[in-house]
Amino acid sequence: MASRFRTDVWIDWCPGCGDFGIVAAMQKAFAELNIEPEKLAVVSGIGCSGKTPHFIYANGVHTLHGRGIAFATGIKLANPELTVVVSGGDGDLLGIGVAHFVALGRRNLDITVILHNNQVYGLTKGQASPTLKKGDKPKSLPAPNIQDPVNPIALAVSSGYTFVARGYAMWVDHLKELIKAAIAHRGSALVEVLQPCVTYNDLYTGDYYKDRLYKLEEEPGWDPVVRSPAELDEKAARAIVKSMEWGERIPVGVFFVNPLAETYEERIAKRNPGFSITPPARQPISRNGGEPIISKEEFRKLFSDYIIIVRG
Amino acid sequence: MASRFRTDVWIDWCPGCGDFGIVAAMQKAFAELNIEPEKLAVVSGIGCSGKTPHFIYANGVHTLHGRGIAFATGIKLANPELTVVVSGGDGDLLGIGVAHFVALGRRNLDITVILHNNQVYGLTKGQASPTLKKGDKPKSLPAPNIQDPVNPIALAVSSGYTFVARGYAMWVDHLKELIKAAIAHRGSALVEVLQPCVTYNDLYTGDYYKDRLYKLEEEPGWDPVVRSPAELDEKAARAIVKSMEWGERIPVGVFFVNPLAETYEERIAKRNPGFSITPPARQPISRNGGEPIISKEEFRKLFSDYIIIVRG
Amino acid sequence: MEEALILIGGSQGSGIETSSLILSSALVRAGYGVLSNREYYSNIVGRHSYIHLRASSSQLPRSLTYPVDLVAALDAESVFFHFDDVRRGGFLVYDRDLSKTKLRGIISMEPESRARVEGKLKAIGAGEELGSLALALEGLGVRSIGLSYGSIISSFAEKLGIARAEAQRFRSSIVVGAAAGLLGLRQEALDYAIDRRFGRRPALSKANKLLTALVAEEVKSLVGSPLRLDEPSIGEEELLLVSGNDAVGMGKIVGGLRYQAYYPITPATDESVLHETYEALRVEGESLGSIVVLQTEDEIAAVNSAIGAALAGARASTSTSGPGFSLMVEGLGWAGMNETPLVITYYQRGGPSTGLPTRGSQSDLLFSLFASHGEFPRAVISSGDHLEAFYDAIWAFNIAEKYQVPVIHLLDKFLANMVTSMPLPDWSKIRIERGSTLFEANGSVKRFDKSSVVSPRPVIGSGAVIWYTGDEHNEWGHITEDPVNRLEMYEKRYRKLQLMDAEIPEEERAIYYSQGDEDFLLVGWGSTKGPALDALRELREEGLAGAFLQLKVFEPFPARLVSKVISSFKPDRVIAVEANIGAQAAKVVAMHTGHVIRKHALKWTGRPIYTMELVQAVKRLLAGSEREVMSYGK
Amino acid sequence: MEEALILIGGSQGSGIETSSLILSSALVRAGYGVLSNREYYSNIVGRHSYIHLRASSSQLPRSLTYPVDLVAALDAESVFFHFDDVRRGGFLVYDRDLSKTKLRGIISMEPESRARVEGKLKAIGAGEELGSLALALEGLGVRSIGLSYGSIISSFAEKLGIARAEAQRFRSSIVVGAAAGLLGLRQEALDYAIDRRFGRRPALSKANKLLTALVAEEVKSLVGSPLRLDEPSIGEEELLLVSGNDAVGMGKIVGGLRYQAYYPITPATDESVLHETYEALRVEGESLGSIVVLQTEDEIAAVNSAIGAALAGARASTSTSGPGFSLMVEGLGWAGMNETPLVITYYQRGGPSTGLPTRGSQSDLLFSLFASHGEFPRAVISSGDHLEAFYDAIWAFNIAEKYQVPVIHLLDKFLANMVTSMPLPDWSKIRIERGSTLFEANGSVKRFDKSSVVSPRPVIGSGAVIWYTGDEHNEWGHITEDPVNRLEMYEKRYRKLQLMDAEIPEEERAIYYSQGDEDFLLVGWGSTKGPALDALRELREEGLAGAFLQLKVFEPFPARLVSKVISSFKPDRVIAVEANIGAQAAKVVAMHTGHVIRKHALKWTGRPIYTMELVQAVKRLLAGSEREVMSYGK
Ligand SMILES: Cc1ncc(C[n+]2csc(CCOP(=O)(O)OP(=O)(O)O)c2C)c(N)n1
Ligand SMILES: Cc1ncc(C[n+]2csc(CCOP(=O)(O)OP(=O)(O)O)c2C)c(N)n1
Ligand code: SF4
Ligand code: SF4
Ligand SMILES: [Mg+2]
Ligand SMILES: [Mg+2]
Repeated sequence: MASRFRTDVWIDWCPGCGDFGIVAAMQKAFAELNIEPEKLAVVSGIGCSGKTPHFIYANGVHTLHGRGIAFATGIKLANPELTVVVSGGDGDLLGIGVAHFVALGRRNLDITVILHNNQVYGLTKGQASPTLKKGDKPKSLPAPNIQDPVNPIALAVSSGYTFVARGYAMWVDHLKELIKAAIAHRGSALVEVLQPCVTYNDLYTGDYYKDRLYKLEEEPGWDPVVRSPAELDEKAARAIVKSMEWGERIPVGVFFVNPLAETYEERIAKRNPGFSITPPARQPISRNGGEPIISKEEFRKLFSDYIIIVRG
Repeated sequence: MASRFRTDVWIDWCPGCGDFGIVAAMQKAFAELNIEPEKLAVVSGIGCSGKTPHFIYANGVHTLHGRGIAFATGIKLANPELTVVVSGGDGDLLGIGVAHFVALGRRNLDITVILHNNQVYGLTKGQASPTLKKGDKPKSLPAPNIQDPVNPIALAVSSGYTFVARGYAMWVDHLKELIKAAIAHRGSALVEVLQPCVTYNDLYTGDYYKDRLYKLEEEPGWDPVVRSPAELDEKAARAIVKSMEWGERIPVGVFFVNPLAETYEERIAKRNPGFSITPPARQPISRNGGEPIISKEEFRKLFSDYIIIVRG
Repeated sequence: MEEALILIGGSQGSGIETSSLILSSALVRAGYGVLSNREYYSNIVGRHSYIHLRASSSQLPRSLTYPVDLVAALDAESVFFHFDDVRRGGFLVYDRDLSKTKLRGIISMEPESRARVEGKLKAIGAGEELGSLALALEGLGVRSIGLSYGSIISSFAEKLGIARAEAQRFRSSIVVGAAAGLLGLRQEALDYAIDRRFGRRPALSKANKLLTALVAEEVKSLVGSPLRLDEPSIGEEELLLVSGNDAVGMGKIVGGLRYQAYYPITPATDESVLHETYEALRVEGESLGSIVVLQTEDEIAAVNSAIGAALAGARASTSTSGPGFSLMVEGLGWAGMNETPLVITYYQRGGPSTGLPTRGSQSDLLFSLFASHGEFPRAVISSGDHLEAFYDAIWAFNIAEKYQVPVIHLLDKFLANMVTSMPLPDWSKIRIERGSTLFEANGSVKRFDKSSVVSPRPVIGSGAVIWYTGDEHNEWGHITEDPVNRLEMYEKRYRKLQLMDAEIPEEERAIYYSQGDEDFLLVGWGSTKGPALDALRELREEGLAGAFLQLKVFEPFPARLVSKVISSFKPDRVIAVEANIGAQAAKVVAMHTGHVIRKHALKWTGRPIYTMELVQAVKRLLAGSEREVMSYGK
Repeated sequence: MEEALILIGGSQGSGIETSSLILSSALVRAGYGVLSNREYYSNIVGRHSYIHLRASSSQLPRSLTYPVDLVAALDAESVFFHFDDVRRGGFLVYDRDLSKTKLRGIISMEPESRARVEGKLKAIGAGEELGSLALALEGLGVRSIGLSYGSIISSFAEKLGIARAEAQRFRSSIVVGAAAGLLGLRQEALDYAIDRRFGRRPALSKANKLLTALVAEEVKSLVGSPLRLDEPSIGEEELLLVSGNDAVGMGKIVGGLRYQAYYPITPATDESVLHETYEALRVEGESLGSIVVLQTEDEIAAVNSAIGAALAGARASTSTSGPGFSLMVEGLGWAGMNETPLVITYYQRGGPSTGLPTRGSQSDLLFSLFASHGEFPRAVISSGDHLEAFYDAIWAFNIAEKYQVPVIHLLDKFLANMVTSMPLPDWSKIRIERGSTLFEANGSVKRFDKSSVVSPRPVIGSGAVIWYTGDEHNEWGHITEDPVNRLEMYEKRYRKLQLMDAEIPEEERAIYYSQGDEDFLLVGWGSTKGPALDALRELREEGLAGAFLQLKVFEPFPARLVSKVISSFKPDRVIAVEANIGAQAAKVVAMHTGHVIRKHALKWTGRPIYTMELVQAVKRLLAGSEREVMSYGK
């Protein structure tokens, strides 16, 4: 039951905010996947979206603006047994934090990123975020936006994310399924969520999306899955082209899945098999109540390259 | 004459380093474009590539790791009459500085970026840079690289750069022409340069490139120029697909040009026409040897919204 | 009454900021001095917020204090939060329709606060419902005026001929009307204030005038105007009504700002928004210049692009608060190394980390003094009030250009968000000094000529060819690791500290407020100035004569003056007053002078220091205590 | 001789690092103590670099000094740079084939340096050519040994049966052989050292052995072994030959490091490279654990991912130098706010900004103490030598976990790159203390329980459900802006400073070296320890008895002990010794104790403080000077 994942913290988002839908979808997804709250870490940046972890009964790490992915990377690598989900704003993940966003894709570390795309900086009162189109003027802007937008789907695919999808905050059940698939996927996953901001964004509203959204899975012939290495480039290119569709029709659903790529965890384990046996964070580092796990004799052997036997 | 752009600073790159070719091409390009050194600013980040400005007789700003574009943005906006060229490493521009790299494209500010792509962090002794392919093991790495690369051309096109090209450090004259075209272009321009690092990178050497490189301009039917708004998406997509070609054949030349997009300078001037009359940096801010240019009376008018006439 | 203290509460997004602006404008229009502070959560809609306002007939107020004469509440939460902020004999205006609202029904109140309010209700024998609380207050000498906001809106809607739902939009004007009525504020002043706010939209003006008048009348008919202020005697003919953000923003514009880069952050953004609004510097259709205002991708880009603009010759700055400044320190060091006139306006908020994003502190002084690796000269200036902030914004640019150093202008959220009635600045005090900045030059120039501590600085584009690098460099700006050049170039830069110290009068860096007869000393800085001076006035009335030493410039630190002043008091009669836990300014004093200030009056709840609590703290410190922690404020 | 000082010079990339390693290993093998420093430009190939080495028969050396007994030069530039570093009676080994090389032909020398060398050549009457300089030196009492490196290589190639071009690769061994010959080092030691380095590639071993032996013989045949060291009397049976980076890296591994994030930067990278090499902790095929070593996209990711790993329960750290640390300060604040045991290893290099990337300094102390906005407790530990660095790396983790604070372990480039012969650490001194870290817990837990200053810390994954936020939070880790919670939670955190101060003995935080009879005091920290102690020994021989106070932990600062020690000396007999311009540690002393140290011996050229210059500086300071600036070193 999703209610298992609720906390008693009052949700202080504006009434009607799309973020409510996102939290609900997350809670449902966690419940349906039967994840233990104790083995789950929900990590966020700063922004309205950044408050998410406080509303979810699971380990919650509300970090710094743009840095959620960096924190999550450390958590996951230190303990790969944890399910790690990052929840962040469009400003957070694609503006100040874009270096980490790209880096995660390049690593294909098994982390799911949920991107609250409301086209504005909510918590600082509605400035343009990196996803707002040039020329757009939501009510919070004094003049039309003069920067071109970034395309989260295209950026994710080209950065190497191996699961890339888009959902809509108001379609909670559909979004929930995307989140479930993203978490179930092994490797870096992005779920972009179109999230109406009722207070500052009067362009991309529920009304706006209502008639435009359609589901990729209902599109005849749409198959986002890479089924052999040979298909990789073509499927990636198709996903990118698809992601440019924004106007009368806007697709949601799964854009790209590459189940063939090695995860970062696997790449490390190849070099350092110990990694996959006991998570680094859970390895004993001392014994007998305080002696280092490495004895002096072991130290001597480990670092024999540095030791000189004196024959004075 | 290119020699006009030389300084007497000893160039301390390793003998044979591709960076020599890049500097030579820059100097030639500046000379042939008849740019005055006094009106030119060459801005760099940190790395072997970062030393570039010291070897060029023109205003030189050797900044911080990854931040060349940010500095350049301020210089250009404060004085749009200057020609501003950024020279940076692949680690510098695509790793630590990628947020600024993306931001420049989104603005289409009239700056040319020259990216020294040597697939390694040269100055810190050969670690993998963001352009090194997964599985590659140049001699400076103890084990094969475990991260996927970023594709500079694709990233530039999708970030909104309106001129995107690739050159080769050893083909100085060809590279020079690309740089000239990039500078002549109005808007954000990227020239990626394949740059052999003789000390650390024994994979992507001159020999490697010798048989693989071919020129796009010699490719029948290749036309990278967007000639009408309708062509934009298709030309962008073609450039991106082209940029994925890396193997037996590797293209150099111009991948993408969009002359139709407004520059950031034009976007500002629309809102604030004064901007294009006198560069902000050159406007007088005081008169009579120290009085502010805004008199008290003008202040009163300017900020009349804040003034209350007391009727006590 | 000589002055009135008013608190207006309502939830975030319900319009109390506008209400406060109108009320303040009206009071100023009517001849009174005004100072108000806004407290709010890091939240867009729904959490509690309030305005705390002081109006005076005899002076321009410089501090706030409790209790207040009036709490006017738009919602039940405001009553639960603030009922104990009203003085005996004071007033509470609330919405009678909410009488049945229970404390536990107020979901927006944080559990910690709710638990405490619960305790307070019990203590005064009030029940859980708003109505019961109002009743209990009467017993405590507070006059509760329960109006039916619903009926007011209905009759207002009717009079105006609009739908009731639409009329709700004006709800926040009820508290304005109520306050105006109690204060006996004349309607002309209110109308002026409303026109000033809504003049461009006459329908709104009309509606607001009607509603406020209606409520003012109702209140007067109930209780008269018991808070009527004395005839004003301030004597200014015009006043600016500005926040600290505004004052700094205007100062920068007068100071010649031509490039402002920022990344949104509380409580700095509003300054940049002002710059955006005035980017064209248009006066009567004519433009006096153009300011480039760039919203960057992050604070790293903000600071570094500002440095770039400064290199090109623009007066350039960036504004931020703690988290942003933390990202700027690498750029700061580059500016220091390259002798670049960069101005960083730094609004301190509650830290550490994200901290209390919308609350204040003075906890970043040491950080701003030592931020960035390595050693280089900088100036750090802190302003004590709005007018100082205006002048200091200009001064910061002058120091930056004269000495070619980065300057940190240190403010705080208190000042940033407090709105005050400020006299127009005195133009004769304003100078633009650009030092040896060169806009015309020729060919290659030794940018870092060692023959003077401050070398002439041709800007990029001047006709010079120059080089910069964050590496150690020679006079040409080219990298060199030569140890002798290092020795000299490093010291050349560092000497600017001595030069600034020699040239900038110590009296401008530390201001000593004394009548010569004091036997104790408060040492403070930034926005503690107002409360400190007001507290001293009160203490003097009680026979305790204290002086105030305002530390204004922390680098170059006025060590001789400070040493002299402090050593003229007994060590146990010197008290540091700061909005932090570490007594940071006191540490700086010790560092420079060896004087260890052992008595501290501190506050770190994120709320301003109020006069009355400082008075109490000082008394206890004088009586022997070593440390007093202030904590008043919701 | 009791000890020998040797300088080996050659261009970057020409192999002198390996030469030095071989020579050092051989010396240690033969029973001597060794300390060497490497100076190099921020350059990959071509600029001048050198090793400065001290070998002692009686002790493990702890400082370096000039002049040297031998300069062995691989190229002409090294001779031009270092000819005046040799003592009268000392030796210069150079390549006779380069005799005609002119100073002006050395394009890799920076103009400032070249101009100065030119002056020096004139002063001793040498011409512009290397040969003429060698001659002039003879006149000054330096014995120039000109070998034809070309012929040596030829005959070596012939003997080994390889091509001459291939033989060139071994060129750098010529200086090893020359030094070995002059020192009278036995061939077994040299062979041992060469096998140790090239053991896995026998052909290389063989070649190097041959070449060094060949040159040693040639040198001996020319001059004998005039620098023969006394029989060693150190008495260690095994020694580690490690750099500071190595010592810290090993300390962390023994201390239980499980997560190291880094972004490449001089002079920190080598530590992380060691961790990469040992990530599998494999001893005789068996793994004792696994360290995740992550090269991140920038330092922001490095620090924040390390925090993440720490939250999950791994002992986690990141290593960097100034520019990187400047980018980490926001993360540092989050760790402080969230009571996270994070260790940052901070190698100071020459600042500000990019500064002198490959040179040293002690100029980031104040920055590391006050970095990040807002106030939170941290620990700042600085190590005085390699062995301390090893223990302190473990101590840093213990403090971080016991007190749940970020710990900054402050080192510098001097220590990082100096290679020393270090005894194996004493295992009985090593403890792993994890405080109240919980690896098993259940359900939702108050992570920030206020009932104790340090709350139990269940790691993520322990079975607990906990929350973290950079915002001010309640005991559960949820955001709250409640002022009373703020008051208490802020102070709870801050109190850890007091707790650490109470629990960590002051004697471990400041070490007082005194025999009880001194009449002056040197106050220093970090790598000034060695030169300070050695300078004091020399001064005592001259009848000047001084004590040394090593400041080791700057936060929590051992104020009582420091105060006591300093006040036991006359104020004008206390001298701060620091590698910076601002006398930063002295400022910290003043801040905490009010004692203003007015005499300073400072150095900021980026080169280490050498014993002889410190001796001179101290003498002048004792004679009345207030400030002595040291500057020896190329
Ligand atoms: C380093 C830093 N800079 C700026 C801020 C101020 N800030 C808080 S939220 C925010 C933007 C949030 O926008 P977005 O990431 O889109 O999230 P949203 O509020 O829209 O969910 C900013 C700039 C900050 N907290 N830290
Ligand atoms: C903030 C910061 N981190 C790290 C460094 C150290 N550093 C110097 S150069 C460099 C990498 C350079 O690689 P790249 O950008 O590819 O340039 P290249 O040397 O290959 O031209 C790094 C990491 C630095 N100077 N500043
Ligand atoms: S401001 Fe926008 S994004 Fe933030 S809570 Fe309100 S509606 Fe949601
Ligand atoms: S290390 Fe590589 S990139 Fe750097 S100078 Fe040498 S060859 Fe060029
Ligand atoms: Mg957003
Ligand atoms: Mg590179």
